[in-house]
Amino acid sequence: MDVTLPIIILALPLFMFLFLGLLGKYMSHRLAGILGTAGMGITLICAYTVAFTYFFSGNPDFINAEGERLQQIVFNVTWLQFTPSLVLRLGFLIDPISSMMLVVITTISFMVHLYSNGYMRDHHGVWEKGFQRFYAFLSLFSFSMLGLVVATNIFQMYIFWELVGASSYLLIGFYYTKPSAVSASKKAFIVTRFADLGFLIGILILSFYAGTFDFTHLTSVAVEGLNHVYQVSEGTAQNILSIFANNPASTFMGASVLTWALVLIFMGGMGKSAMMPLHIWLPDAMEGPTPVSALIHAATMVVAGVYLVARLFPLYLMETAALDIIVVVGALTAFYAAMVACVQVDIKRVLAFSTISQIAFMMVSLGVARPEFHHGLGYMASMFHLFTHAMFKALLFLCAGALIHAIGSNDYTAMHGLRKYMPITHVTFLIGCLAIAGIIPFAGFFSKDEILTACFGHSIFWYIWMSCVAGLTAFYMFRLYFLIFWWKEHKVHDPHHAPHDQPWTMTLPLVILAVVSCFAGFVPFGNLVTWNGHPMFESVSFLTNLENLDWSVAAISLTVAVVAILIAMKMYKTENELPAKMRNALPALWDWCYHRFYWDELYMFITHRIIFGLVCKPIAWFDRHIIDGTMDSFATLTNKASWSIRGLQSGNVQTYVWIYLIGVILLGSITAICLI
Amino acid sequence: MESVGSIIMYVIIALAIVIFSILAVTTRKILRAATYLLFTLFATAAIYFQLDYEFLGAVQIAVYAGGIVVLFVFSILLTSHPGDNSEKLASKSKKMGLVGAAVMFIAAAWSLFSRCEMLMTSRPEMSNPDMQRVGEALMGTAHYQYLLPFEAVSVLLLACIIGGVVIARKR
Amino acid sequence: MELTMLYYLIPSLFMFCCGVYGFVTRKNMIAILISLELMLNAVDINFVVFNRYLFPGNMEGMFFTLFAIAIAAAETALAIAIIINIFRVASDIDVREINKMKF
Amino acid sequence: MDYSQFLAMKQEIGLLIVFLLVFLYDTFMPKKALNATAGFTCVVFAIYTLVSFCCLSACETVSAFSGMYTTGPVMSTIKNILNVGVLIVLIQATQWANSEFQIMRRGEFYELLLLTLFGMYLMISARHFLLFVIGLESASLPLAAMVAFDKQHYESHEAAIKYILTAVFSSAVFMMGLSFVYGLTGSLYFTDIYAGIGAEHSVMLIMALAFVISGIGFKLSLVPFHLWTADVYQGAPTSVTSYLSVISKGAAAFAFLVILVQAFGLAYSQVWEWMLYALIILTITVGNLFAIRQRNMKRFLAFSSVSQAGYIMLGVIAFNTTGLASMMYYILVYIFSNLAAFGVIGAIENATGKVNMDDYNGLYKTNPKLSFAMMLAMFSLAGIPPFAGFFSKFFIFTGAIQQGSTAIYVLVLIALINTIISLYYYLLVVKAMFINTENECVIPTFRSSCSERLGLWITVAGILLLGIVSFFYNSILSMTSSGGIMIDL
Amino acid sequence: MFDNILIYFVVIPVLMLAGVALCKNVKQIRAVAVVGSLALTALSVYLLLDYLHLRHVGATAQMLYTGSWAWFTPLNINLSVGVDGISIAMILLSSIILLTGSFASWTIAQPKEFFLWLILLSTGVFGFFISIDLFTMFMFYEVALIPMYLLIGVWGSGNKNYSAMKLTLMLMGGSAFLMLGLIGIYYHSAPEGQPLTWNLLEIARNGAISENWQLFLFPMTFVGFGVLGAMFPFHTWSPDGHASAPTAVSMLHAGVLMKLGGYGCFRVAIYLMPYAANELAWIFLILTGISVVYGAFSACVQTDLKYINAYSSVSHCGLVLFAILMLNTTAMSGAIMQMLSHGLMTALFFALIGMIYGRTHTRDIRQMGGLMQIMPYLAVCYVIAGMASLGLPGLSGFVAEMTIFVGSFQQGMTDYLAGAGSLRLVFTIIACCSIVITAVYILRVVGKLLLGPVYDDHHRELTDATWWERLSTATLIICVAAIGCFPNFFINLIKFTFSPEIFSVLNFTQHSGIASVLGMN
Repeated sequence: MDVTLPIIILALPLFMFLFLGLLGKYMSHRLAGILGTAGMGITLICAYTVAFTYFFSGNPDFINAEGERLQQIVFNVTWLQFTPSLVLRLGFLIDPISSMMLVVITTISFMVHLYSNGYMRDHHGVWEKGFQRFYAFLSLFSFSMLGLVVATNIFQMYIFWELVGASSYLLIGFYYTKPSAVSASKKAFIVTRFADLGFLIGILILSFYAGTFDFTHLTSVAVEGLNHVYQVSEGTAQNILSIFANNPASTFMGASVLTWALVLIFMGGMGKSAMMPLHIWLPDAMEGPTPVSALIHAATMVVAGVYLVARLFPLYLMETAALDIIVVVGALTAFYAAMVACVQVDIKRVLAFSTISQIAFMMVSLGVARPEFHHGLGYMASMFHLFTHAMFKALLFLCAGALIHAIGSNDYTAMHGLRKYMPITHVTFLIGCLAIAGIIPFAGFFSKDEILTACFGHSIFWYIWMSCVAGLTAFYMFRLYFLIFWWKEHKVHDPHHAPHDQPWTMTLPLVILAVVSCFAGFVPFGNLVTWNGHPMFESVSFLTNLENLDWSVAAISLTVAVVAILIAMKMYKTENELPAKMRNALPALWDWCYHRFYWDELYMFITHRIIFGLVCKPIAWFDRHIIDGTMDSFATLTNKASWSIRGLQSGNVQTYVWIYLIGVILLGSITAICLI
Repeated sequence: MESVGSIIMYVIIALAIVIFSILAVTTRKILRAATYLLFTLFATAAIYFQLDYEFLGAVQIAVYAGGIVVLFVFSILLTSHPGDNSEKLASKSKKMGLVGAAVMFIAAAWSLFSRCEMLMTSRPEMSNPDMQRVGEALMGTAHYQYLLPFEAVSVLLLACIIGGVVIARKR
Repeated sequence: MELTMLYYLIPSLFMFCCGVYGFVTRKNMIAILISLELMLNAVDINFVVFNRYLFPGNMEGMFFTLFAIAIAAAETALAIAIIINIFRVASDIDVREINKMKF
Repeated sequence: MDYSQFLAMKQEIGLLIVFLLVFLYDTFMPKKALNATAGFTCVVFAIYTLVSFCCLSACETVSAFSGMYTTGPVMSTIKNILNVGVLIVLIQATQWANSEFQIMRRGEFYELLLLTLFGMYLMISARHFLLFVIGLESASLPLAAMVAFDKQHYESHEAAIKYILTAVFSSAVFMMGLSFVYGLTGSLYFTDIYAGIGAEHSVMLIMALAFVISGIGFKLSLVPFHLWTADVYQGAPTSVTSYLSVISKGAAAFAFLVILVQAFGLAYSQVWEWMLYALIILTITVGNLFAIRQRNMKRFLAFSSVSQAGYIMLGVIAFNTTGLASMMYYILVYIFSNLAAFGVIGAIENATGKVNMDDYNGLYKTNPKLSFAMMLAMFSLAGIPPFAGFFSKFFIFTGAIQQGSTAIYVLVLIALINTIISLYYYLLVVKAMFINTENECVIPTFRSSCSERLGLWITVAGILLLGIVSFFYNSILSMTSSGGIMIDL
Repeated sequence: MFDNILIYFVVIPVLMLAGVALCKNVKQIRAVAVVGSLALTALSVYLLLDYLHLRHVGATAQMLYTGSWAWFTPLNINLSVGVDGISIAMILLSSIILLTGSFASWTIAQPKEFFLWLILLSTGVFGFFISIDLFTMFMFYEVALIPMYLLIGVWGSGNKNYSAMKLTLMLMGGSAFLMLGLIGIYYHSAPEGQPLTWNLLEIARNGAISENWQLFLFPMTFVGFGVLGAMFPFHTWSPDGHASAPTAVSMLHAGVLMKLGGYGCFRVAIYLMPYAANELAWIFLILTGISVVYGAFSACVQTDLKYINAYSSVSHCGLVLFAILMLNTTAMSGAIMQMLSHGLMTALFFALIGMIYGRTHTRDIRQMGGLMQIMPYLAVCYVIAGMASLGLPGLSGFVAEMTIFVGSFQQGMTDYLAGAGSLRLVFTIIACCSIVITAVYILRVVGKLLLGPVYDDHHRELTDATWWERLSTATLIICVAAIGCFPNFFINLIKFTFSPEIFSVLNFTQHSGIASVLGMN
């Protein structure tokens, strides 16, 4: 493939970042917005071209005779050479998942760029302070995220991983005069940094044993029964296997080194993807502007963890213990987040927890994926859900942004009954809710159904568990929907400033995304994205997904979703006492859910009391008083010694000669005693 | 074997040295101290005589007893206040002095006795160094002859004279 | 009884120690000078005795003593001059008062 | 009786001629011409220094008076080094000597100074203990008179009496030691002693050695024989102090080495080595410990010079040609550094009468050049590159370590750690001048006299050049090593 | 002598000294300082390019531009110069920091004296980096140390007397050990019967230092240099010293002088005494490993900006020594990168802190806030510096730290698998933790100082950076980013030296990942 387009995809956002960041303040707001959006638009076109070329051109570089999709490294530049074999390269890898991610990222990013033109100014059309900076940061983020997904090696991924973390930091803290935003950004950065530590160590272990960072080397593993895996020689694959399998020191604390490496790498993913217990930053990250939440904290960056696991999936397959851990973490997180989402007041927080829960779905799906079952259905489902979720969650966030923009508050208590005032938002939000709830034929239905199928194929227990979570999802989303748009009539204080729908720049993305959410479920993912590139279906048509549904699972999940929606409707459609009753019936549960199971408090305790109070401060004290004190005490002691021997110099000449005499005799006699 | 006379002579000299030394450093009256010093110096001269160094004994009496002690007496007279001619010794400095002296004595005795056989040598025969020999040694440049020190000491004395003049001159 | 070298060395040593004692204990500076004379004198005796007993062939010890007497005389003269000067300035020759400069 | 042997003593004779010239000038010139005594002396001595350097220096080892006196390239060099130091002292002393109170004694000051220098020459060249003692005494007794020069100051008298009493005591002990040595070997010629002691290891010889070391240690002010130093330095006139601190110390250090090498020699080195270890450690440490408290500049430099003596002794203990060369070089550099410091102190004292470190606060503001010179002196003394002191210190350590035993490493380490303490107090002076500003009566700006400035320029030039220009050290080292073994000194 | 380009790195500063001494007013002084340091920068860039060219055309000598001029011939002391990629990197760093430091002290009081001392200091620095003769090296090392005393004492702030004295004495204490070590090396520099030498390369070639002596001399030299490299527990001069020093001095000191320590450690201690380096590495690994986390933890609770940065320097410089002690090519290259990176970024930090302090007159982060609104330029620079410090890719900190971590981990695992204990491995992981702690304290400062509401309304009237301040910081940022974006350029510059043929210590622990044994690439 020609390198031009890939280079543009990476370079343009970076250029826009530098351009807008350095020169932004010398240009008008509108110009900056237009430039930013246009830049992203070009990137979008390039990315689409690349992705479509990859998927549909039929080029033998990308797809072989048997219809298997191949990995292709477009370019790979040596950036930093650690050792002759460990080389950090910056490159561009296209394969099914990176192409898919290119599409997702550029789409959402473009939508958000467009949307922000309207969002980032108030009702009087006054631009937000730092508007240019905002666009610069968005471009930086897009650059980093694109770089992440096209990474050819794990270290490149780590580089961009850090960069997306930093741009997330900048964007969350966009309203930097607000202390809450500052602390939220800080929290996000530090928590993910902590997770990255695990990632880094994981990389170090992996690269030490494998002797390479390159994904193509790391993941080209032949698993029994499957012959065509990214066209890598079997010998090489055997090599890796034998390294990990036969190494004498390969176990550590009961787990194999590979398991440790993979779990540590997954830890990085947990941080970015807000898996419990490293999820605490994500709800707070909602302090950022809403388009940012839509882009970073719903659609793209937070799925980086999923992407990472998917990227290394063949490795994970070799060590299913790590996959089991992923399942457990994911399932717990999914359930936890869904519970919490049921009682939150802030609509962005509900969406944030919903995001956590949905990402956990993807994780679980990856965790349960096994080649034995439907050719690794879970992997495909996870990617599929990633795709659809990005669309409808971005939609939901953008809707929420529209609402917040209109109302000026994040709480649904200030909204209620907005359906008449903001009809477009209403409809698009409803589509989003239906999609996430998994109602046929919206996008979420298909992807979630496949996930549940994959779970079912793996273990009944997790299937039931995840179905419950799916029900909860439908419930809390419709709770939100009803509380925003129904519940009671909206009180309008000032007719001139009644809430209304938004300018076209904001509406257009909503509509586009709503349409995508309606139809994204029909994309035949099974033939595009599978873990080994092998197509799942013989032939492809618009209804492939529908045809290949496992209807028993689908029926159950549909029923669960519908029931949950009905309960939500019952409770929240009109103002009533039921919610209060529920709350009073289970006060402890409600309280714990409302306070997010006190995770933040626990973290505060650990960081402030333990780390700061019991580590940092004592160390600082130790340094000042013990270490420095010792150094100072040399000086003090010298001084003291100086004072204590001053009596020698008494000024009396008789003392002088006496000391002289004793000195000389001691000198002589000690020498004499020693030597004779 | 010594003659009895020389032994008696020795005993007297030794006793004089010991007693007058002690008295010289312990007497409270400074003028008496000078006197005792004179006696000690005489006793020393006597030792020189006994050991057959007549020239040296003569010099000892002439320079020390005749010169230095007189100098002392004059200076004592110059520097003493009337009626203030006795001094008391602080017990602390006495102790220090005793310790110092004792340590010195022990150390010196220890070192001397480390060469016991040397101490026990008896006096060999020696021809008296007559003036001829002394003079030649003083004016000679050969081995064991001391022209150079003789000249050097004259320079030293000149320096001390100049120094004395400087100090003594008023203002 | 034979008058071995020891018999002469002991009084000299004793004289030396008396000198040390006097130096350390006496207050009057002239008394201190007297003590110093004792010490120098003791050294002279040592030289002479060693010369006489051990090395009668040369006159090293004797000449050393000879010159030492000269040096002692010079030194005494100088010291006395200084003491008299101090007496002029401070009208006191107590060595313990001469300790303006210390520590 | 070959009296032509006196001609071997070229430098001594030259010095005596200078002395006689000054003496005659001072005695017989009319009163008006006496104002030029100082200048006359400086010029005559400068000429002598030059002549001595060019013509009088011995090119090869010459022995006279059947081995009682020896001179050679090394000895001539150290004498020349001392000459240079004395010349600087003379130049620096001019202002003081011409001051109202000293006019009466001006000539005598120079005469005494030259005679003590003569004594030091003898110390350096003596190979017989009698001559050595005479040299030692003529280097110290007239100094007592010089110390007492400031008649209007009580301190001067106090210093003088303390000096002479301890000096005589010390020489009594020294001679006691000599008597023991004589008793053991039967001779006072160094070579005879060297031959005589053989493998002698009796307590008597050790004690004698201790007494001898103490006698020279007194001149060098090694701890614990140093106690007179501070009082005398403080009380004496500044010019005399500077003379005491550098010239007499340099001569004594060299004489010390000569005695140890020639008289007690290799066979006995293990004994005196251990004594010197103890003395050096004590000297450096105690000197430093005392120095950090001092406020009086002269007293401060006294203790500093005590500890410097310890470093000089490292060159002695090295007991090799590198050590010898390093020691001589150290003395040379030390002369320049210390005289620079004393030059500044003297200039300030002459102008304002202030000698306390606190008075120096803010000196940089008023007298930048003086404080700059002082800072260079302090840095050089502390051994900071690129000033000469660094090189001398480095080389003396290098020389010491060449000896190679483990003990010497420990010793050098202790010495090095002590340099930190010394750096501390040298920096205190720098701090007073450059950093401290809280001073009610700052020393006003003044212009120091020509002679003082000349002296300072010379010393500053020395501090800057002696190190960087490798000629000095190289020539000293090549000269010492060309002689081959140490015993040939 | 003057046909060797390297000598001009000493000649130019000496000329600058003379120039400043002759200057009449502040403008001339500034002109001399800027022109001089620009000349130095240009010269070092030229040297860099020429060096690369020479290597490209096949120069294989370990040091290029070598020259040697006899100085103290009897002791074999020569003024020997020569550089390899590492020295060039350091020279470049020094000249850049001198340049930016001159800008940062544009309006200093008593400029003449200040620049005199500053230039004297940099003379020492340049001299140190170009020397390959132990004596000359040591001399320049001390030349660089002593001006600090006056620079801090006269132009410093706060408890400056104490700090200046402490800094000087502690560093000189280090050099006391160093001097002993160097002299000891000299006396074992050649086999019996051959002339002794001070020349680094010859000593290494002779390899005559016996194992026992190495065990004695290595700690001496390593500790000696380590004190300047702020090795725990000899780092305590650093917080006080940096806190009291004026801006440019902090910059030069943290940016360049502390590098002298690290540079010396590997150029002298490890290079000349491979056996002892291998034997005793564990002691110093523990100490430096402690430095890394300890400094970072301490920085977390400081309230004075300079203290934070000083402790952060302790941590980062600890990482330098830590990596050097890994004794493998990758980690050692990482250490050099870290020196470069830390030098630039900490200079940037100190420059910014000085500028902020010059405006607000406080360095207590509790008394400032929201500076982003008041002085956005400085604030943005501060954020960038912070990002570099916490290892953001694209800035210098990341590449340095990652190289170190990769190298250390390789070495640690190799040790572990070879049954040589897990010390390196454990401490590598501990050191990795510092990246999190660094993030904590950097973001804490950024959050408190720059973001949030304005704390003190008086600060609202303050101005943003002046042109010279912008110039100074922008230069540094560009350099930081340059290293961060094109690390391989610098790695290639450095790597030549770290080959087993040159660095014999690498032979002791020659290793590579097991994968490469198996033929993987």
